[in-house]
Formats: sequence, structure tokens, C-alpha cells
Amino acid sequence: MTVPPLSLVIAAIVAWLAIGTTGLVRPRNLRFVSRALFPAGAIVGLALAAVAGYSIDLPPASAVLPLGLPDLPFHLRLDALSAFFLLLLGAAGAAISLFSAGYFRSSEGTPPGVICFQYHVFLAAMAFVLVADDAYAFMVAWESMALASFFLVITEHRIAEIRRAGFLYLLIAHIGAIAILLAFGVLQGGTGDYTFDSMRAVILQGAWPTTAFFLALAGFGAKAGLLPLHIWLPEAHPAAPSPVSALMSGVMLKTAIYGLLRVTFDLMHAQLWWWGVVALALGLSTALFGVVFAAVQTDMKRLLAYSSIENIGIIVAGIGLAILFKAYDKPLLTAVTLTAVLYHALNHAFFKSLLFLATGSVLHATNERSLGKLGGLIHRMPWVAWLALVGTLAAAGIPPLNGFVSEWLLLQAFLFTPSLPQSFVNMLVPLAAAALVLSAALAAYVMVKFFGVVFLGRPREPNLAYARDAGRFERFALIYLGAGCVLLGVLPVNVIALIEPVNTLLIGTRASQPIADNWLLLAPISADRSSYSPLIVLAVIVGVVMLTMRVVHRLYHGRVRHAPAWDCGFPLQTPRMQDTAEGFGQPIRQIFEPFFLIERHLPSPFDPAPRYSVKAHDRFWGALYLPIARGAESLARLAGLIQRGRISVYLTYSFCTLLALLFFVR
Amino acid sequence: MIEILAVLGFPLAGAAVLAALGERRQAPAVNIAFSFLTFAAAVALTVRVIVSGPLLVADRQFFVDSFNVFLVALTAFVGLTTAIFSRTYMRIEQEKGRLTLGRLRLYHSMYQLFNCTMLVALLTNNMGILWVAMEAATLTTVLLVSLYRTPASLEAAWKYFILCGVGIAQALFGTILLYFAAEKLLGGGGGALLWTELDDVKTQLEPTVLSIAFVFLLVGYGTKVGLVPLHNWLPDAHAEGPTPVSAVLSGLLLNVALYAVVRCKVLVEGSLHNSFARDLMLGFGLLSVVTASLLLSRQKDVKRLFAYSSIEHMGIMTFAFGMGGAVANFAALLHMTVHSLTKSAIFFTVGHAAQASGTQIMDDIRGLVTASPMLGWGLALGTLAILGMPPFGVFASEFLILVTAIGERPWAAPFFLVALGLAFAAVFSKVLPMVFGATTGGRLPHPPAMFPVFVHLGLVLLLGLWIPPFLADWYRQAARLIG
Amino acid sequence: MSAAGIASQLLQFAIALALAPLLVGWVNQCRAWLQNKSAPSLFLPYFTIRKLFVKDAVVAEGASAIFRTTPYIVFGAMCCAAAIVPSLATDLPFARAADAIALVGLFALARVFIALAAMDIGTAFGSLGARREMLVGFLAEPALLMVLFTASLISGSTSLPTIVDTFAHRDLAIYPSLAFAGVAFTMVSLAENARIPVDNPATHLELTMIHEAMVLEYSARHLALIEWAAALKLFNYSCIGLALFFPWGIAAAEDGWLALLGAAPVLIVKLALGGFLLAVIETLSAKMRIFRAPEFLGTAFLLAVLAMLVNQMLGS
Amino acid sequence: MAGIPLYAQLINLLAAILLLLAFAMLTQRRVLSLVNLFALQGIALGTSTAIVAYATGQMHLYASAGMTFALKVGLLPWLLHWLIRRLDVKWDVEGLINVPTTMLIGIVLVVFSFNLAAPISQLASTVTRATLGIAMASVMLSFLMMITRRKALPQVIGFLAMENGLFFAATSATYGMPMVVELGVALDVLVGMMIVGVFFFQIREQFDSLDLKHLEKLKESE
Repeated sequence: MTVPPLSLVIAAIVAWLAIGTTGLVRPRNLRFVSRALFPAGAIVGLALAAVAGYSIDLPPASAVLPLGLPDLPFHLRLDALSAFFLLLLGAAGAAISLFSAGYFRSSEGTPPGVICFQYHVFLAAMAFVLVADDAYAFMVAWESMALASFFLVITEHRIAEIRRAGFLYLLIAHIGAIAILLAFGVLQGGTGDYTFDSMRAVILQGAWPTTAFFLALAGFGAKAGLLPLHIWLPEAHPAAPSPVSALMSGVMLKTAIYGLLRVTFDLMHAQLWWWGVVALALGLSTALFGVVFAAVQTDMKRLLAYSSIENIGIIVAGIGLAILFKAYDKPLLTAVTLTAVLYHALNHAFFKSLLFLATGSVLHATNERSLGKLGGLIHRMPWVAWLALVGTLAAAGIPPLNGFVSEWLLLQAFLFTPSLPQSFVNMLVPLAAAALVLSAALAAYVMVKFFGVVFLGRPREPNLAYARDAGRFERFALIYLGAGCVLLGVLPVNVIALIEPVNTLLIGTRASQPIADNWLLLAPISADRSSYSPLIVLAVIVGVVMLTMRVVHRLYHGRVRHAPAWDCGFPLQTPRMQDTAEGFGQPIRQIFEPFFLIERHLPSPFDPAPRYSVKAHDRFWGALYLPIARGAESLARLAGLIQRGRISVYLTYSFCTLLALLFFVR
Repeated sequence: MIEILAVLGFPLAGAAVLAALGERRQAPAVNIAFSFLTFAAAVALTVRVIVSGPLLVADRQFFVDSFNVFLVALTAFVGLTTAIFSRTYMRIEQEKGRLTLGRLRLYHSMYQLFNCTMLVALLTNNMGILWVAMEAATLTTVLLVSLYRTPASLEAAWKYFILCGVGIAQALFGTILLYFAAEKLLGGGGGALLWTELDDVKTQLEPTVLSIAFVFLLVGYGTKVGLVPLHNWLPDAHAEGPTPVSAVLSGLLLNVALYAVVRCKVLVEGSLHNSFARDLMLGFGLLSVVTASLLLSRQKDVKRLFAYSSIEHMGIMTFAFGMGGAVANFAALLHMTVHSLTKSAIFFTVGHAAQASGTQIMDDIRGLVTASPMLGWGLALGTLAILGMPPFGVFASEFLILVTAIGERPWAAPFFLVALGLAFAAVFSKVLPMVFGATTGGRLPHPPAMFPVFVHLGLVLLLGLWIPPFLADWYRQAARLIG
Repeated sequence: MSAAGIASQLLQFAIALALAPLLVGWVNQCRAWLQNKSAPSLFLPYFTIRKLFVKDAVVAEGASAIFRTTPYIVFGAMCCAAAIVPSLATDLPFARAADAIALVGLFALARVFIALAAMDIGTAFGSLGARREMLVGFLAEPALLMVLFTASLISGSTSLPTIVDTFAHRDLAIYPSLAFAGVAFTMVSLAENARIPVDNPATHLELTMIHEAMVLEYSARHLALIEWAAALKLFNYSCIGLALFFPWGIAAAEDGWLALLGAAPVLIVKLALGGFLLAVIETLSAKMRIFRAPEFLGTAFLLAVLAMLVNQMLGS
Repeated sequence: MAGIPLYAQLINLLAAILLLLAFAMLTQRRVLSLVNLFALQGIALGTSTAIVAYATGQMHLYASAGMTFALKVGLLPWLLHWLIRRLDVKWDVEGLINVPTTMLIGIVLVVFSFNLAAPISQLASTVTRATLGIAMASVMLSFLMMITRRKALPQVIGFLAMENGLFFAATSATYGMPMVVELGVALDVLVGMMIVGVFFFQIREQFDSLDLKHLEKLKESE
């Protein structure tokens, strides 16, 4: 190969930055930005995906850039793990860039050229995070990613909540970055050398590995949206324009997962089994929390944001299980679990971007985000509706599509746990499996609500009649992502062949025998133990459906008569009689009562215009964030006493310091 | 030798000329011209020092080594850009009727004199002259702080004068003790106060006298640096004076004071052989960072907010110098450069923002980006730079300082990080609504002078990503020198 | 993929299709007898399905393509599920392609599509039924998976034929974990097939119905397919129950044609007994309020997890 | 006292007088007598510098003695008197804390400064090394005086008294700093006084009183 892949990746990053800066040259010119720059960004994304796909099974390549600090220049490294995530970034990024080509209009917020600049700096920073090989480069890329995405989140900065969401997002991202910096500080173990290679060589003693792990979990968890630090996600993702929230939900959360994998599996050798248990518990509680809250949302983008929290929870639970297996030195089981984790990350990138982009098109057609004012869009926006259906089925984990495959692999991994010596863990894991299955089932509930309320039924508002379908670029991007979901679901064996080298890198030893031998059948350990072939299942279902359709239509005449809906004979039917978003979420609110802080507004009996509204709030605001804010406030008030205003008081400070120091010196 | 004369001569000449014709319309242009000449001379001096190494001239009265030459260059550069900014700023202030021509005359001449005193303080080899220059710098800026004659500016100026006067007096006592200790070894006459002489003989100096001298010097010059228990004058002085003065005070004078403290620390370090001096600076530095970050969240006035941010950053630098060692000193010097560049850029944008909305209260300044995009983006990027967001240089130096702190003094790292987190939360929550959102600010009569702001931020961005090799060796030499 | 394998696969598929409406008819007859009413004919479901096929279909105006294609998809999914569950013999080549978890996925596919179709018309009852169906679904699915997990932990594999093989040829030991799993499975199948405690199949009382509310708008051939799919689902669930808990009499993979023919009468007897047991349960219990369903399914879920834990503890 | 030469004894005497004056100024009520005490302190400082110049034969000390007399006895007191007359601030001046406590704190300070300066004075080669403690004490006392004063003018006088103490330390402990530094210090003090004068007029104009309680608005603790 003439040109080494790493320099191609660097070229892609530079290309993105160049596209971004050309956007700045003529910020107001929308045609140039959307017709030339965004498609160019998409092409660079595809090229990056191709290079990453190609270089996944090549040996790791590293390089040093002259930039950075004099004695710590930027080290870059392209190994299997970063190649896989670059593939994810390129593939999903390309689609989203293509969608944004048709999406951005010259709204009164930030000019399109500036958005294009921030967007491409965001992509470049994410790619840079994935190839960074020393603490300084990683931190620079990490926080530049947070900064670029912050500016994107507040594109419509006129609205106060969006500014608040932007601030909350950057604050928690910054706190996460501080935790990551501390983790790197611990990982360098006193050698003072902050390159990842030296961190790999360092063997930490005593309690240091545990502190490093939990700092990394906190830091990357803050960016991924793990439980205590998830508050910003449902605020920031909906606030951003749809392509940006797709990029943040689909790809940026995966950089946090990449970081966690890089620190736990690559940089640290010793893994304690109870780390896995903690990560498993944290992941599952995040998943359950996310999906339960997604079920009661009334804003479609908040619903998808909470569902991202759920998927991230499942991924982190998978990582916890992988740590558990690695701690008990079971390479094959770790390989299966890691395959499930990486596969789900890729799947989530595809179907979540598809759903967010679909909401983007809906938002553009109706400029309405709350579920209560949508409905019946399948008739006016067929392309968007049917492709959103593909995304919904994938997100709900329905067999032929990709959501089911990664869930199937993860459940298989859960089934192998009885072979662990620790009896306590053997007890715990069935419960973990139950929680995982419950959150997957609830995901189906949420997705049915999302699709049903938005696209099906009758339009709840009269102006929905004017909704137009998505434009050419947007439609093509949605088709690309839909095809991705189907292919990922139907051809798992080839995808797992891609993931194989990543496992060998992370686990160290070559897994005894490949997870998927023949191309048709996915059989993790042995064929008779458990196997699943999505292609055959899809073929059989489609075959049976076609067969019945032909038989029914030929044998029995296919005459159809259209009439008003039967509805048990009730004559009066208005669109308002359909289930609202709150209504569809009511059973969940009923069953999972303790999860929420419910604020109900009930109309009084003589209320001329009775309005009934119920809002489910997050308990973490009151339990965790407000006390911290109040604590900081009171501490600040205490500090404020120093600056009392009287000059004699200031002189006394100076005098006392002098006397104290003199006394101390003598 | 000529360069040093030029570097000092031009501002003095400028002060005289401006005192004479300060009334006329083109006084700001003259001010810029003299600042430019000073900058050119400083660059020439820097090149000279790079090429031929440290300079000891005029019968050992002036000493230029790698440590103070980059500060001289920085001071001259920021002086020039501030002069450029003050031309537009002062014209708008004049049209608003807040300043008469007479006061402008005082302003311009004092500005040049202030530049001169700072350059003298940096270049002199004599500790006594260093003290005199610091005192003169205080006196020149006292009048500038009270330029607007409002009750608040008077109060700020009075406190500034009394507190800094008392502080500087302690420093004089410290210098006397230093002289006293040195006189036994170097004999009477001028030699005992020359830093180079003291530096050669510092190991034999009397430890007890030196430690007491360092206490007085640290408290003295520490007041000028704004270390916490002695910082009370700083927020008032920086907030009440005209913006160019605040920019120069925050950007340059604090650096010069810290330079003086570090000069003394080098001497005391040599004689004491224990880490007493360094521990003292560590303590003051950490205290400043934590207290300043706490006070940030209570601010209502935008310039007071960034004055407290200066206290916090001076605390970081003192902490870094306190840790000592090549990497920490390197980081501290880098932090000095990027902090003065970023802080002065922020004060420029804040000045114009205050003029546009007619008030310094943050709640009344809204939506700068929509009113004038350059101003809004300048302030947003400047604030993110000062808060240590990565692409900018402040992150590079803070990264190095944190990294050495984790390595050498792990107990201090958590305090540091919590303080940085608090500062980020406080400053950003106040600046974000100012920059974004629906606009309330009016239009500026003249286009804001954004050239200096974006030059500064560009330099800081460059330093964040790539430090030019010659600058890196500069810092390394100085770091080794400081020890 | 031997010819015998394909033959037994197609045979079991045909038997499932044929016997499903019969099982429903049999259950209705038993229930009528137990409630001393005169029972409808055993082959009533066949007649209704045939009658419905020839009628003209009436489709609501607001219905989209989803509404019209859902019956076919649901029917296809149920057939696919029938092909996986071993009723006569365990020689099912297609079962290699989809194991127990995929089976649960297929049921989820059917449920999601039927719920979407219900919401497509935009009437109050459609979305009401959809919401309740998804409620029952997300509570029943974990319990079902736990039951299947217990079985696979015992047998060491998740593919149904292997499970049946291991269970059928093991000596008759008492498996407490399987007992718990069995009770849990019955409760789950009651809920999934819209039987009495959770939902009344025969009712059209708007407020209580779940399954009926969703298929309200269907007519003629669509309704026929939906009815047939529902019958098929009941048949599948009973076959799974028999396979997991009463596997004796299912022909092993290597036995020849004779074993296959021999297994048919055993299957019919077992199904008859199962149908009668279902009728007894339905007559004895009354329909619960919809918000009592979570507790009902919660106990089922608890029993299933308990079965798994017991299996861990006692190793059996 | 007998062992050391006459001039040393004189210098120690003048040092004691200086300390006494610092104490007196600390507890003085009236502004006018405060200025006179400051002038007396100037005289004591000037004569001691002259004696040291005579004893060590350093010519530049004579110049600085002369400068002290001109500045600290002539110009500054006259300037202060002129200011007091123009701003008519001749009324009584009460401190923040009552006189006995100030005296007590003063004594504690003196004791502290003495035993702080004790080790240093052993090392001093100059005969008049004992005066270092006294100089440090007077600096501390004038610092205390600045803290306890309510009005602007007494605070400034305290500041000038501190300069005197420092100057005395410079001359007694080390036989005077190099000439350039002496000049610089004197120039700074003079310019400082000019600025203070300008301030007084501005504060008078703004607050029509020199009480420091008007200068307390810039604060954080409300």
C-alpha cells in the first residue's frame, strides 16, 4: 500500500478543517455551503470509513506531529479499536453531512457558513480523538469536540432554554474532561511521560488502578450520559439542530465508549472483577432509567435523547460484563461480549441517526416538535415515514434488523456467565439479564409510541396538511442509513469479521476459534449451542408473506371498499380522540411511579378552559444538582465576606499576613 | 546598549511629548507611534539577546537575560495593541462626554510613563531601582484609575494607593534587609544591591536574614501581584479605571510584580537550601486560586468578574513557580504570556461591550453576537480561552501545571481542579447570556477596534497548538535560570 | 439438510396450520361445556375463516399501507414461529437459523406491527388497544425470555430442538426450576394469547378488550388472517409449553418415518388435554382490571427469575 | 551604653526618640499635633542620618540627611498644614478602637519586633545594629496607626511615618542605601504626597468630608 492509512486519516481530518474554514469565507451564502461544502464533507466521511475499514486488520501504525507542547508533541496511533470507531464516524458522519446539505436553511440564528465551520470542526475533532495517542492530544481533541458541539447546540441562541441547555452541556463536559485528566494523571504512574505507550508499560500498584478506572468511568460517563451525570443529554440533544443531534447521539456518545474501552482494556492491565459488576449495575440502571423516561416524553427529540441514554446504558453494561469475563481470564467469552458491545455501538449510530434525521425532516415540514401536535404524517411524507419505520423497528430490536442482532449477542454472553467461579456473580447475572430484557422490551414500547403518534393516525393539527416530504439530499441520506440498518441486521457474520481484530487487540490473545464460521450462520461458540441466521429468517418471512398474499388475492377476489372507520359504531370521531403522547405513556407513569417527580396541573371544576397537564421531572435535579449548586452558592457567600469594602479591614488582612509569616519564620 | 536606551527612552520621550501636546486631536496617534517605537526597540533588544546572550551594561545597572527579555517584548507588544485600542475607545468616551481633553492629556502622558516604569522595573539589575520603578508604576496608575472622577473610581484609587503603598513599603524593608545581608559579603557602595552580584554569592548569604527579607518582599510584591489575603484593591482598581488601563494593569503590571517576586525567590532559594520560599508561594497560589474562583460567582460587574479571574490566574502562576522544576517554570512562563494576551483581549471586548450597552452590569448586557457579531464572537472566544478550553494556549500551560501538580503534589491537584471547575461554571454562566440571546445593546458610533483582539486570540490559539522552537528554548533557558 | 429433514419440517408446518383453528374450536367447546352452555361446532373457526375470506374487505379512509399489510406480516411471523417450535419431531433444519431468543423476537415483531396497524386508523379504541397490548407485551417478554433462559441453562443451548432432545432423553428427575418455569410460562401464555385473566377473547366490551380493540377495524380476508394468526399463536405457545415441560413422545431427529407418524397421536392427545386445562382455567378465573395485569405478569416474571436462581443454586 | 562610642550612643538615643514619637502619633487625637509630631520625627531621622554620615564618612549620607530635613521637616509638614487649612479639617480624630487597646497592641508589636530583629542585629557589622529592631517597631506601629484611623489625612500621615521608619532602618542598619536608591525613594514619597493632595480635593468635592466611611461601597458581602 503506497500511502499508510494513518496519513490518510490525518488527510481526512485536514480536509474537514479546510471545508469548515472555506465555509467561513462566505458565511451568508447558503447555496454554496449546502450544495458544495456539506456534500464534500460527506465524501470525506465515506473515504475515511473506507480507509478505516481497510486498515482495521493492519498492525497499529503511529506517527508524531510537530504540533503540541515542545516536549509532548501530538502522538497519533491507528490501531484496530480506533479504526473501528473511525469506520463508525465516517459511515454515520457521511450520511448526516449529506442530510445537512438539504437541511440547513438561512434561519435567523447563526449564518449557515458558521454552522458549516463548527460542524466540520466537530467532525475533525472527533476523528482526532479517535487517533490521539497521548494525554495532551487526547484532551485537546476531547475538549475541542465539546466546544464545537456546544456552539452547534446553541445555533438558535435566541431561545433561553437552548442557552441554558448549552451551558449545562459544556459545564458537565468540562467536569468530565477534568476527571479524565485526573485519570491520565494517575495512569502515568509517576513516570511523567504522558504518551499512551508509556501508560501501557506502567504497572500500577495498590489502589491506583481502581482510582484510575473510576475516574475514567466518571469522566467518560459524563460525556456518554451515564446515570448521575446524564442531566445534560435530554436538554442538549433536542436543543441542537437535528443533524447535529444525530451526530451527537449517534457518534459523539461512541467516542466516550471508545475512551472507556481504550482506558480499561488497552491502557490498564489489571482488571478487578468487581469493576465489571459496578459498570454492569451502572449501565443497567442507566438503561432502565433512560427507557422509562423516554416512554413519558411529549417532545420527540427528548424521547430519542432518553432512548440514547438507554442504549448507552446497555453498551456500558456490556463493557461491565466484558471486564468481568476478562478478570476471570475467559478470552472467548470476553470476545463475544466485546463483539456485542461494538456491534451495538455501530447499530445505535445508524438507527439513532436515522430517527433523529427523520425528526429533522418532520420538524422542517411542520416546524412542530411536540408529539401532541403531530400525527398522520405517513400520508404526506411517505419516504420519511417508511424509512423512519425501518429505524423504529431497528431501535425496538425486531429480528431481521440490526438492533436485534447485537441484543441477541449480548443475551448469549449473559447466558455463558454460569461458568464463572464466583457464586455471587452467578446469582447477580440472571437479574442483570432480566433487567436488560426489560429495557429492550420497553424500547419497543417507546418506539411504537414514537412512530404511532408521529406518523400514524389522523393529523392532530390542521396545518399538518401542508407538510411536504423530505428533499432530495435528505431522502438519499435517510435511504443510506435505512439500508445500513438492514444490511447490518442481515449480514452479521461479515460485520463480526470486521470486529474480530478489535477483540484480539483488546483481549490480547487470539480468540480460540472465530465467532462466525460460515457466512450465513452466526454461532458464537458452537453451532448446536445457539445460532441465528437473520438472512434465512428474513427470507422465510418475506416468502410466506408473498405466498399468502398471492394465494389470497388469486383464490379470493381482492375487492376493497373504503368507508369511514367503524370504531364500534361511535358516530362522532375527531383527531383529538386519538391517544396523545401523555396518554400513551400513562401506563409507564403508573407502573414506574417512584422513578418520576410528577407535576400535575388539574383544572378546577368551574374552570372555563380546563387544561390538564402532567409533567414528569427528573429526580436527580432535586437530589443531586440543586444541593451542589446551593452548596457552592453558600461557600461563595462565605468567601464574599472577605471583600467587605472597608479599607481598614483590608489593611488588617495585610498586617496579619505579615505578622503570621514573620512569626512562622522565627 | 543602544537598544536598552531606546526601549526606555521612547516611552519617556513619549510621556514628555504627550504632556505637551496631549490636548490636540492626533494625541492618540502620537501615543500609538511612541508605543510602536518602543515595541520596535524591544524587538531589536530581544534579537540582540537571542543572538549574543545575556546583556550586562551601563556599569552593571541594566541586566537582560532570557527571563526578562520575553517579558519586555510582551509588555511592549501589549502596550502597542492597547494604545491602538485606546484610540477608538477614548474617541467614543469623548463623544459620550465622560472625558474632557485635559484628562486625555493626563491619560496619554501617564500611559507612556507607566510603560516606561514597567520597562525599567524589568530591565534594571539593581533591586533598589526595581523597588522605585514598582512604586512609580503604582503612582502613575493611581491617577489613571481615578480618571472618571466618579465616587466609585475615587474609592478604588484611594484603596489602590494606600494598600499598594503599604505593600510596597514592606518590599522596601525587605530590600533593605537583602542589602543588609549582602553588604557583609560584597562590601558597601552600589555592588550590594545588584542582582547579578547577589546571584553569584547567594549561597553564602545569611539564611535567617534572607528568610525574613523574603517574607517582607513576598508580602510587598505579593500585594502588587494580588495574592489572596492582599488582593482586595485589585478588583476595585481594575474595574473602575478606563478599559485600556484595566487591560494594561491586568495584563502587564501583575506580570511585572510576579517577575519581581520570582527574582527574589531565586536569591532566597539559593541561600535557604530548603523549600521554605517555594512552599510559601505554593500556599499563597493555591489560596488565591480557590478563593478567587469562589468569589467569581458573586460578581455583577463584568470588569470585576475578569479582575477576579486575573487573581485566579496569578494564583495559578505563583503556584507553578512555587512548585519549581523545569516543567512547572516553563508552564508558568507560558501561562504568563497567554494570560496577559487573553486577558487584555477580553478587556478590549468588555470595554466596547460596556460602551455599546452603556453599563458594566452583566444582567443589562445581552445578545452581543446579534448586535455586533465581531464583538460577540471576540468575547465568547476570549472567555473560552481564559477558562482554559483546549485549542487555546491557556489550556496548554494549565495542562502542564496540573500534570506536574499531580506528579509532585498530588494533594493539591483536586483543589486545583475543583477551583477550575467552579470558575468555569461561574464565568461561563454569566458570559453566555451576554454574548447570545436577544440583543439589548445599542450600536457603537465607531466600528469597534477588534484588530488587537483577534491578533491576541490568534497568538494564543497558535501557542495552544504549536509553540515556536525559539520561544520554547527561551522559556527553557528562563526555567532553568529560575530553578 | 437431509430430505427427511425438509419433509418433517414441511409436515410439522402443515400440521400447525391445520390444527391451530381446531385447537381454538376445541377450547371454546370445552369452555361451553364447563359453563353448561350448548357448545358451538368443533370446526366453527374453520367456517368463520373461510366465510371471512370471500367477503369484500372494508378499509377505513385514513388507513395507510401498514394497515393493509400487517395481517400478512403477522401471519408470516406466526408461520415462521411455528416452523421453529418442535411439535412432532426435533429434526427442524429451519430451527438452526433461529433459536429461542429469535422466537421471542418474532412474537415481538408480530406485536409491534399489530399495534402500529391499530394506531394507523386514528380512532380512540385503536390506540387504547395498542397501548395496552404494548403494556402486556413489555411485561410478558422478559418473563418469557427468563423461562427460555432457565431451559437453556439446564440444557446448555438456546435452540429449541436441542433443548427438547436433552429434555426428552433425560431420566425422569424432578426439576424444581422447571416447575417454577412451567407455572410462569402458563401465566405468560395466558397474557400473550389474550385469555381470561388478562383479556377476554370473546368480548367486544370496548373498555376491557386489548387484542380485540386492535383488530376492530379489520374485515374480510384481513380479519381472517388475523384470526388464523391468533389461533396459530395459541398453537405455538402450547407447542412450546409441551416441548419444554412435557417433551416425551416427540420423535428424535434420527428416528425414521414411523416415529414421526407415532408422534402425531401423542401430540393430539397432549393438545386436547392442554386445551381442556385452558378451558378450566378460563372458567375458574375472572378478568382482572388492566392495572392488575402488571402484578400478574410481575409474579410470572418473579417465578421465572426464581426458577433461574433455583437452577443456579441446586444445579437442577 | 558606655562601651560604645559617643555617636553610637547618640544614634541609639535618637532611635528611642523616634520610637517614642511613633507611639505618640499612634494615640494622638488632633490632626495638627499629628503633623507636628511627624515633623519632629523628620528632625530625629535627619540628625541620626547626619551623625551616621559623620561617623562613616560617606558623603552621600550628608546629601540624604539634607534631603530628609528639606522634605520631611520643611516641605511635607507645610504642605499638610496648607491642606488642613484649605480643607478646614482641624477637628478631632478618633480611632476605630479606643486608645488603651491601641497602646496595648502597640506594646505587643514592639516586643515582637525586638525579638524578631534580635538574631539579625547580632550579624550586623555596623555599630548601630540595635536600632534595626527599633526601626522595625516604628514601621509596625505606623502600620497599626494606618489601620486604626477613620479619616483620610491621618492615614496618609501614618503612611509617611512608615516611610520614616523604613528610612531609619536603611540608614541605621546598613549605613544608607546607594545614592540612586535614596533619591528614588525620596522622589516617590514626594510624588506620592502630591497625588494625595490632589485626592483630598477630589474626595472633598465628591463626599464633602474626608471620612473613610464614604469609601465603602465597592464590596461583595451584601
